[in-house]
Amino acid sequence: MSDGKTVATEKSFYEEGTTKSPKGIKSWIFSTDHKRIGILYLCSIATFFVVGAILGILMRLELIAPGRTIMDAQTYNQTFTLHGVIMIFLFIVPGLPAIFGNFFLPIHIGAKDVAFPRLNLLSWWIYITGAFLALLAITMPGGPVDTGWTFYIPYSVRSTTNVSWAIFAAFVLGFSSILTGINFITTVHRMRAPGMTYFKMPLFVWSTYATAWIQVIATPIIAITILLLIIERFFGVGIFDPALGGDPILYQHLFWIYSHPAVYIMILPAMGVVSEIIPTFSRRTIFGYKAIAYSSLAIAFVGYLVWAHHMFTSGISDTARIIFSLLTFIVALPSGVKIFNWVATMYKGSIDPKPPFLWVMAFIFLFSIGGLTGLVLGSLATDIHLHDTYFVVAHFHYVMFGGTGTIFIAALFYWWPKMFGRMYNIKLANYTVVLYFIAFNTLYFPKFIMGYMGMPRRYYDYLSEFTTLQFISTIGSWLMAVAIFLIIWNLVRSLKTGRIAHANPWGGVTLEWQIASPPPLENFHEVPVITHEPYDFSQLKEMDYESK
Amino acid sequence: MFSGPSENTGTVDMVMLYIVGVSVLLLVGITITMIYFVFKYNRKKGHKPVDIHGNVWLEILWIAIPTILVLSMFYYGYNGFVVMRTIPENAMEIKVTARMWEWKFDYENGKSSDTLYVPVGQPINLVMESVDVNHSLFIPAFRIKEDVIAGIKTHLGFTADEAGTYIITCAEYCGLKHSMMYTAVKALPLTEFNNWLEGKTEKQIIDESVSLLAEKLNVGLLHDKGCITCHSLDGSIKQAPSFLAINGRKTVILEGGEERTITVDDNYLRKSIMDPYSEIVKGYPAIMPEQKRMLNEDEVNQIIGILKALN
Amino acid sequence: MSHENEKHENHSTGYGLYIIVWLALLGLTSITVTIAGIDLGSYTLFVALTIAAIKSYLVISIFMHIKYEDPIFKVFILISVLTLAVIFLLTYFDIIYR
Amino acid sequence: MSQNEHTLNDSHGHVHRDDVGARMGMWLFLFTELLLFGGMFLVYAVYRFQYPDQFHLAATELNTGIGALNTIILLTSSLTVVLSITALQKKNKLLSVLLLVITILLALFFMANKYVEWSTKIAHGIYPGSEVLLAKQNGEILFFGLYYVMTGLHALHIIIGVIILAFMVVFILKDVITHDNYVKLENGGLYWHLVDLIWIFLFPLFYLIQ
Ligand code: HEA
Ligand code: HEA
Ligand code: CUA
Ligand SMILES: [Cu+2]
Repeated sequence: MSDGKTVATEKSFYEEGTTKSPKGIKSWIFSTDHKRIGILYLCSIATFFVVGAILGILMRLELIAPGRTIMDAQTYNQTFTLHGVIMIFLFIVPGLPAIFGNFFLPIHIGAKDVAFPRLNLLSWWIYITGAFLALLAITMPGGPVDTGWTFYIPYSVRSTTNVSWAIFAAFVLGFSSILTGINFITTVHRMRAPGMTYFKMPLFVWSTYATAWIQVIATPIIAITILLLIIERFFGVGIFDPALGGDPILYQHLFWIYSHPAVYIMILPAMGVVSEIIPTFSRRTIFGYKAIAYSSLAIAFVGYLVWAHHMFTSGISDTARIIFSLLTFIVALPSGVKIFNWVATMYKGSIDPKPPFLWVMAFIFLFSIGGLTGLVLGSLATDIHLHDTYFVVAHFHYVMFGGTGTIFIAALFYWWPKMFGRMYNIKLANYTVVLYFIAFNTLYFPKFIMGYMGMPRRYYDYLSEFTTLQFISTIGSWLMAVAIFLIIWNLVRSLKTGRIAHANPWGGVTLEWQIASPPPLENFHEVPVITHEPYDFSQLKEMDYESK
Repeated sequence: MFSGPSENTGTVDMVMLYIVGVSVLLLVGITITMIYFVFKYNRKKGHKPVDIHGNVWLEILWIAIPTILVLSMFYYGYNGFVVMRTIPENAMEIKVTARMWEWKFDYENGKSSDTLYVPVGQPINLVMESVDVNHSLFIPAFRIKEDVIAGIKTHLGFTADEAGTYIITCAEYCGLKHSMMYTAVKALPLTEFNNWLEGKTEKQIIDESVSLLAEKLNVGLLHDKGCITCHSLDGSIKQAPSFLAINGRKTVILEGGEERTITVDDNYLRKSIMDPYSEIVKGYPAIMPEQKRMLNEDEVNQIIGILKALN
Repeated sequence: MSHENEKHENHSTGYGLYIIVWLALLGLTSITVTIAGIDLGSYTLFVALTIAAIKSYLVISIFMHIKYEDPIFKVFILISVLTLAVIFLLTYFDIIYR
Repeated sequence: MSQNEHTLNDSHGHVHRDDVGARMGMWLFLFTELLLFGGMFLVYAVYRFQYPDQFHLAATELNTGIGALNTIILLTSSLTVVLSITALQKKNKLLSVLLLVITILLALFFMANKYVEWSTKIAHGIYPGSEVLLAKQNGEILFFGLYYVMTGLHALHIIIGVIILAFMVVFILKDVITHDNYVKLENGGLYWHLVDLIWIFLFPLFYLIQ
């Protein structure tokens, strides 16, 4: 409704591109426009999510009853490895920053693009190359990897499957992640519009910024670890292999030095999206802006100090176990700060629970369960029992899928009208949230119980006492498939039949809502000058917003 | 209030209850508050929103209280852990060897078994090492586990307080039969345990039964090296070709993807032991652990001798 | 944008300083080689690393112009070096006590 | 943050240029290199702690002379790069190119030394997986494994550096890099200094522990 004057005359970034002709496939895959790149990422990442999810469904099908159901043990081992690798390296790590970070970070700070647009395009190409290598690795001699996504040595040196290609793919994907991180940090420091001080930046920018630092500082560690593993496999150089005097536990250290901070790469951008959605639908300023901003940095930093909580039973020294357990508990505090501030933001707001908001509510519940069970795992006595059981599987699906995955969906529903200029079916979306919520808990909650009863993970077969719970979990996976299908269907269909979206359908006040839907090529006609705080809803009047 | 087959069971359950209890309270609190706000401040009711930018005291409060909570959680977990890891002087040491995909237990008197026997009430110290990849010895009933690694000795202590049989399982992914790497711990009253300890070893029993098949050959070596986990001695099909009548057998093998028929002889046997992946028998998975670094020349010759005699 | 170039030009130090730094670096190299010959027991490593640290400080601040760069660059370097240090420290808690 | 005002997307449609931003991007990239080698130094540190004596023993096989020579070469090449930037700033295009060429030559000299060093090792039968090496103690196997991997990866960086510097020469000659727009050259130089920095640590850790 706002900007009635400009909307009519303006071309969106779909009609105007950075390449010679704005149409055709080339105008996309060679575009340096951050918005087009964001959409490229959306298409590729969503595809891999569906692939990974189908593997998940197949695993659940195998586990519906004890003994062989649809595949043999070796296939099962390869399936969960691929599922993990795809979900982690191709879906959730790049997911939010590459799609929504690319699309909205420059807009949020009033810039016309990221600092290095061509590097940005290169990141996408590297991502695609890595994905291609990963797929190639499935068809190469030796067959798909069967090591689990953690690639623990010595098994990964001994395995006859094609470990080297698969981890090389992860290596390449790491580069894409690093370049995106470099780009975002520089963008935030150098491209802010006049008046956009650090504390006027939307919280999504803060959390993406913190994420970018983890991408830059942590990813090289996994790169070198993978490189060493490849060198070890190819040339027989003794580095980690105990047969040559190496220390297999050292490999685990290096792996988790990256992979624990990586879980915060996954969750931080999601937390940023939550900090956007809650004020918009509560129509009041965020509670504790600075606390939330600083807690992002705190999570990013403290995240480096806790990696060995994945190794409490691995044979590391007892002293190290105690220190890492203590530090693990510290890392939970900033997440708590965020949760409390979000809930406090709803206080005395004017809440309109539209689908994005409902998804955020689901997120707060599911992520809290995931995070709080993280505390159970952080505690030494309990983790010794629960390590490598289904309890851990449940924990990480709650945080990754219930946390980041839910927000991935929430972000789609929040920004869809801005990105594509069309509105989806709100009613259907409301029902989907409920179905999703039920499905999620049916699918994963039984895993907590099984884990506590002693069901180890990465098990092709199980003892009969777990049959009922495994069965329930599989039923949940079918409900989940329906929910995800409805989400995809609702969104995709809206592109054709959805009604045209307003520039500002929700009454948001951050900069993306002050430009047309979809945005024009360089986002702003003139450089915006920022005078307001990011969530100052008194602007709505100036913006000429009438609620419908 | 909590008890179990081992004191540790009670301790861990207690810590678990504490952390989960606090968590449930927090979760319920947060959820109810959130839902309450959504109804109370619903836009339909037409409240005017109030901008509240924050409150320093609240921020301090919700950092301080969780800090106290997590520190107490850490402390309980730490306490339980220290008790679990402190092994009494008088503990009985049992050597554990893990390999793909079986367990072996060696007792101080030289006896060995593939089920773990322990006397009730006696502190046990398992000293563990793997011969190939990582495994993890997990006894759910006692709430304990520890990885078993090649080249590094790890240890795990426990005391079984109630007689009974409890499952031992492998909790670190170790390849094809990771999910079948079960055995059990049998906690026996002291006298029964001693009877068992003085009795025949399982190895002896196997040796005896096998000797019916192959006179006085040292088939035990096949057991010690883990061969008969996958290769049967009686012609039945397991994960790998049976050893029965293997010498001179005509077999289809895959070499670099191509099929070829060969006759099993000394050379072939040696190659399959040392470098199993160069030629895989058709229809079987490529799972044989390479023995290059695990057998010495003497053992290889001995094994080949045994195999040839098994006709 | 002319602003920065100016800023840079102001600090284009001429050739002299660089040559002095280079001489210092060579001097430090010869010191470290000489000391390596003397047996200092457990201090050998410490001394070698200290000299290497001084050398890298010189390279970073003069050759790599950090001295004249926006202060935020120093913060960045601090962040990454600190992270690396923390990783070493925490890993050692395992290695030493194992 | 008024300091940023001059870095904005300027509304006149000019291509926007931000040298500080470009250098910032380069530095961030250098951090990733730092952490990459940092990971390997961590592996080195752990094994040196676990096998102190065997590390000392193994290090005696390395030639301190060649190591020291290569240190001097790299330090000098760092100097020539930085002088080349100054020369360009002073509008002395020819000197700038000359200094870059000297840098590249020094780099090639470094590689030649490296080649001699590696090939004598290999001639002595010390290379990954060799009989001679496998007969040694675990700590020595690890030492040489790390030696080959770390100096090898460093050499790879030298080669990349040479390629980058060669491009710089072309750019200067083609006036893509000029006295008032030389951030590319600065960034190339930064990369080269990083390669030098890593060697500053590799040298004492591998060659000076006898
Ligand atoms: C998005 C990813 C993500 C996130 C955000 C987290 C967050 C956390 N994780 Fe999780 N974790 C994983 C992904 C993630 N994890 C994965 C993938 C694995 C397994 C990898 C594998 O082995 O394959 C794993 C495994 C894992 C382990 C190892 C288990 C094992 O293998 O034995 C541990 C142990 O400490 C742990 C702890 C934690 C903790 C303490 C947090 C904390 O950050 C959580 C903080 C959040 C909260 C605490 C909830 C909200 C706060 C409140 C409601 C306020 C009140 C709170 C207090 C009292 C403090 N995680
Ligand atoms: C973001 C990360 C993520 C996500 C979203 C998921 C999603 C799912 N995962 Fe998970 N999982 C991991 C990350 C993730 N996983 C990781 C890292 C591991 C560890 C691997 C390892 O041990 O190495 C793991 C392991 C793991 C296990 C444990 C395996 C074991 O230890 O033995 C199981 C078992 O049930 C499982 C199940 C599932 C299921 C059923 C889903 C499903 O919920 C998916 C739901 C989605 C759908 C069902 C959508 C289906 C698609 C459509 C409806 C589209 C229809 C269109 C067409 C068919 C064209 N996963
Ligand atoms: Cu042994 Cu898993
Ligand atoms: Cu973790």
